[in-house]
Amino acid sequence: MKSTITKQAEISDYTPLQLMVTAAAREIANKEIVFVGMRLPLLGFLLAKSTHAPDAIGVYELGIVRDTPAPGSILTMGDLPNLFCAQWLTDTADLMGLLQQGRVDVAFIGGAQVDRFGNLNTSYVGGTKKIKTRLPGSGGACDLASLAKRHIIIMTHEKRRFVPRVDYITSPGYGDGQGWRERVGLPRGGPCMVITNLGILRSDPGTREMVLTSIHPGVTVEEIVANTGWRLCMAPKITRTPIPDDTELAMLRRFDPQGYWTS
Amino acid sequence: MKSTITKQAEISDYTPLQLMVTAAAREIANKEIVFVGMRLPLLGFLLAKSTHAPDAIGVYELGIVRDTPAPGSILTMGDLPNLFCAQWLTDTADLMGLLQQGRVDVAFIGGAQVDRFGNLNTSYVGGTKKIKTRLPGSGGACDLASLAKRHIIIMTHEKRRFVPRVDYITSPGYGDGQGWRERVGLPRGGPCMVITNLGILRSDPGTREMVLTSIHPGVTVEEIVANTGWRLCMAPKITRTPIPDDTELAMLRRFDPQGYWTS
Amino acid sequence: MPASKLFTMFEAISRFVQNGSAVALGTAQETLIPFAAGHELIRQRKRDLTLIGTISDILFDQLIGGGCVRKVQAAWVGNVITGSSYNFRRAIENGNTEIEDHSNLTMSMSLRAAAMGVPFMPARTALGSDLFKSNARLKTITCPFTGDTLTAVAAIRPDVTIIHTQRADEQGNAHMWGNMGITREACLAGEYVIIIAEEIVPTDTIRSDPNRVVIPGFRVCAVVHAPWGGHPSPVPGCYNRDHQSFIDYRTASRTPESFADWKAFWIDNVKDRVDYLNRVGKNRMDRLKIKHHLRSAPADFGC
Amino acid sequence: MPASKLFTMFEAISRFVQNGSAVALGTAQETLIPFAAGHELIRQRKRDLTLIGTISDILFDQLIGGGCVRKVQAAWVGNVITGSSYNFRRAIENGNTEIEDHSNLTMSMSLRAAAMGVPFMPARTALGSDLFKSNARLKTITCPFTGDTLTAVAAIRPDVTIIHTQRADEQGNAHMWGNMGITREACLAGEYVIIIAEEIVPTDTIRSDPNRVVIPGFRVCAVVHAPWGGHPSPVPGCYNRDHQSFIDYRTASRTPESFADWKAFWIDNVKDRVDYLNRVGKNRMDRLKIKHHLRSAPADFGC
Repeated sequence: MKSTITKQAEISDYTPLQLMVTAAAREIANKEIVFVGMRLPLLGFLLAKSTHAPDAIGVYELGIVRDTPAPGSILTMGDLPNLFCAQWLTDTADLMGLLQQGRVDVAFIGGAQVDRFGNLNTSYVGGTKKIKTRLPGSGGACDLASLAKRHIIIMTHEKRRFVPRVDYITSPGYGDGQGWRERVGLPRGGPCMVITNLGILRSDPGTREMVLTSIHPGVTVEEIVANTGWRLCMAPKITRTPIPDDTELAMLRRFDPQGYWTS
Repeated sequence: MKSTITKQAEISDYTPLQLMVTAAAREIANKEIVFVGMRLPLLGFLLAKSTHAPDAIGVYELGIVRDTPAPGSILTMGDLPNLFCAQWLTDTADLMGLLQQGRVDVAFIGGAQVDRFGNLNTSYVGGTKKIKTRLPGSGGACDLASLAKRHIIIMTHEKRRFVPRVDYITSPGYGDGQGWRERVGLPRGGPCMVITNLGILRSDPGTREMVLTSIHPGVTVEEIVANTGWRLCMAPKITRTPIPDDTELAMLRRFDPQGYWTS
Repeated sequence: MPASKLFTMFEAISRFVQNGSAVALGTAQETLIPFAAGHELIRQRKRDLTLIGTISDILFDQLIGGGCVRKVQAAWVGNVITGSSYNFRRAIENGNTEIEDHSNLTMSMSLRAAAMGVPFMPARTALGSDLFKSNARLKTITCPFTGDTLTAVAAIRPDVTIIHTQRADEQGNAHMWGNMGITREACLAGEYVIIIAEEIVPTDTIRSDPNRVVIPGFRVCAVVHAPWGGHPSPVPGCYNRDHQSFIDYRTASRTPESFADWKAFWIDNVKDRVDYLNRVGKNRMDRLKIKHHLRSAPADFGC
Repeated sequence: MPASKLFTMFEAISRFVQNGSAVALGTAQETLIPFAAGHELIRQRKRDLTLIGTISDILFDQLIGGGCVRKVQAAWVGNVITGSSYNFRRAIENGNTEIEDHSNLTMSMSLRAAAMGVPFMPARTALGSDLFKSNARLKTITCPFTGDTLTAVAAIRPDVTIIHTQRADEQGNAHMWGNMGITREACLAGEYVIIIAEEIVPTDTIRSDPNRVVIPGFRVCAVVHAPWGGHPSPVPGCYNRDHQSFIDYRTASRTPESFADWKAFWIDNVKDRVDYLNRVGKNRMDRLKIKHHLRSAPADFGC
């Protein structure tokens, strides 16, 4: 097994999606309880679990807890390999209890529209009165954004998606800034970062605004600014996002052999 | 098996406890959902189930639902024969949900102290300020009395137990009379009768007071009045409690072979 | 032994689901979705249904496309591996279908409230979100003990809950395994409960493990035998997820016209279960079958 | 694979239960009561404990008699087949022990509130009863949707939940079967969870049936191997209820003096598990063993 991995790892090309997933995976610390969202986060968790965070626990909203990676490739959390030898198969409500108790360290969610305070819209482009596009809705995203100790947003960086104020808050970020979560009664948490195909924004601890902290290889600041719908603030020090290493790429190819999620 | 039963049934002596259990069992209609309490009600349900109410469903607070009698004799609902081939083994909360939804037709509870409106005390003789005797407490009794469509009280008839007003309401009856349950917010139900070792009292639909409706064989009205701590009202027509028939006695001996509960 | 509750799919659906019924289905979210039952609802042209669920993959989209739905109470309506679902989008954007926006947590609490027989459940989710604008079942309340602001979620009582399970007896006692989602509370909350089962088994099989009973027979109105009735969703112990069907459906549902073709082939013109399985095809079914069996360690329920 | 959480009973109790801890135990009410763990609490002279449970048969009475208890939060404290429990009576009547009076429903909602991470749960029970006088965790509230009067039950968060189970692996993943009582919510609510297991099994055994896991290993702090650790309560799959022990205890607990003798023989002077079982005796153990085995039908968790 080991030798196969080494061989695959020699191919060091990577796709922007692989970079995003890798950046997400690196945010998971070992032994953390991770609430794994749909799609890209599925891969992010598998990657972290099989590299630097072997003792992380994955919690999946449909009633699954895993402490080992699924034995086969999966396209979604309900694929039977993701149930195989799970640590726990149970009610969604039990896992929501973990969230509400504050036992979930980090959660990952995608979004269609995000604003500078990290509020997410996955319900109504145009708002509820003048619906332009109806999106699928919250699923567990609102719960993860409300209740995890921190959450990470993964999405495509486009001006129409990065708006000053979302049309509808499906998943609360920092509302209108510092102090808002406490004011509305949310017990903890907030979005700590947005990982995009161009770079990484992090929540400023003072203003709670999402500011640019890292740029992916080959991308310019100007490109990011042009694709952001608000006047993007810059962190004091902006880094270059590290590329996936060979082990990470090998793992990504193992978990997504057809490139369904990352090509 | 059948012949054994017939032979036993020829012995038509019965104990006062067997009469009480039989009277209780006869209150269960076929197909009813019965929340079975501790001790005597365990036998009452088994008796009903094996005679006139074969399709009754038994619900036991510790998380058991049965639609067949236990295959062996049991002293308590947690005895393994009572779990054997159960219809459902589950959480107490699920069964409490059935109760709160109003799906339980009838429940049986015992008591240490009852008053003329069918309020039950199984917590504090003397009340909480000047405790004379501490009793075990509610268990599920308060829930059954609050939430079943009707409940039946089974207890020993003594003046110190049949008091004008209980020292502490563990399990609500009709409070201080007509309209009280509605006023305090209880959604339904109430005690329909008290079965004692001397006779049967039923709740008057007008006043909600417990009135004498039936006297056990060999007992006099005077005896019952003397053992009741309030001015006991009489029903317009007072009947003689029918004695257990041979089949009932045979079944009782089968389910309580040592006479643990009924001797 | 009480009378059998075994019905054909046609009988169970026509008898227990009315036009206007509120129906919970797809309660395990991605697994065990009762597609066969959903397709029967479409075939029988049920109208004005309210659909209740958290995430029911593409089943809700199909029912909306089938013209069955007046209202959706759900957390997410889409195609899990491809994203948006088009009938749903069209119906909401055109104002033809009403939506009550839930999160997974608010939906599970709505059903749990009904399951417990109380009018609401408290939660800590969604505070500050706009779910409060498009869901009248959410209100903020103050905890009488701590003073905390909480979300009160009002109860949802389905007229009918339909679940897909691995095995059941003729009295409706059903074993289900895998991730449970909101299945337990949906069954306890439902006025009628319909069990669709891969296999009808002797009562003894069910009685050998009363802990695996998802809902006991006395709370069930009908049992339907429908092998592969969860296809294309995965059913633990029976078959894997048929990803290609979901990808094909994404394409087919893009326009009302192509959806109509899809519906004609996969629903309207399907004569019976055998016909459906012929359309899936033996090769595909073989590919989906469980390859690595893993049998649960026994538990002794003796005495 | 994470490090083993296997401890001796002595280590687990001394490490995770402090004087003053709030401890939930006996959560299946009559079955699977962790008597061995309770006796260790007495042997280690834990003090000022708060006991949490609905009905825990005679275990609470023993702990009270052992001088371990400052407060009881329970629905019923007695001897299930004989009635009153005498140490409890004496302690309450003398004012030595505090009691918070619950019903089974209010206790299960208290623990479920904590399990769900909310400060209270609504219920419809106990309205008009005097439980409100001797339980500050109950308040009446008005439903924000229906206007109904409801009982709000405040959360109870045990510092430690101790459960007895049939089998567990060294990481604390535990299978439990039989009636569940309030076990699930008590485990989810507990800050520390200690598993006492009849048998320590390979992880594969537990993984073969993730639905039977009562609480996953990542929420467990310690696993203790204690065969017959539930005796004299019944443990499904392992042994029947030892009625005579409960009858003997009724007699023994009538006076503080006779209780002291009982405690000396059954707790203080018991050297280890083997010694305890010798005192029970082989004949009695044989009589209690499961006679009619009934193995659960397997479920396939393959893929």
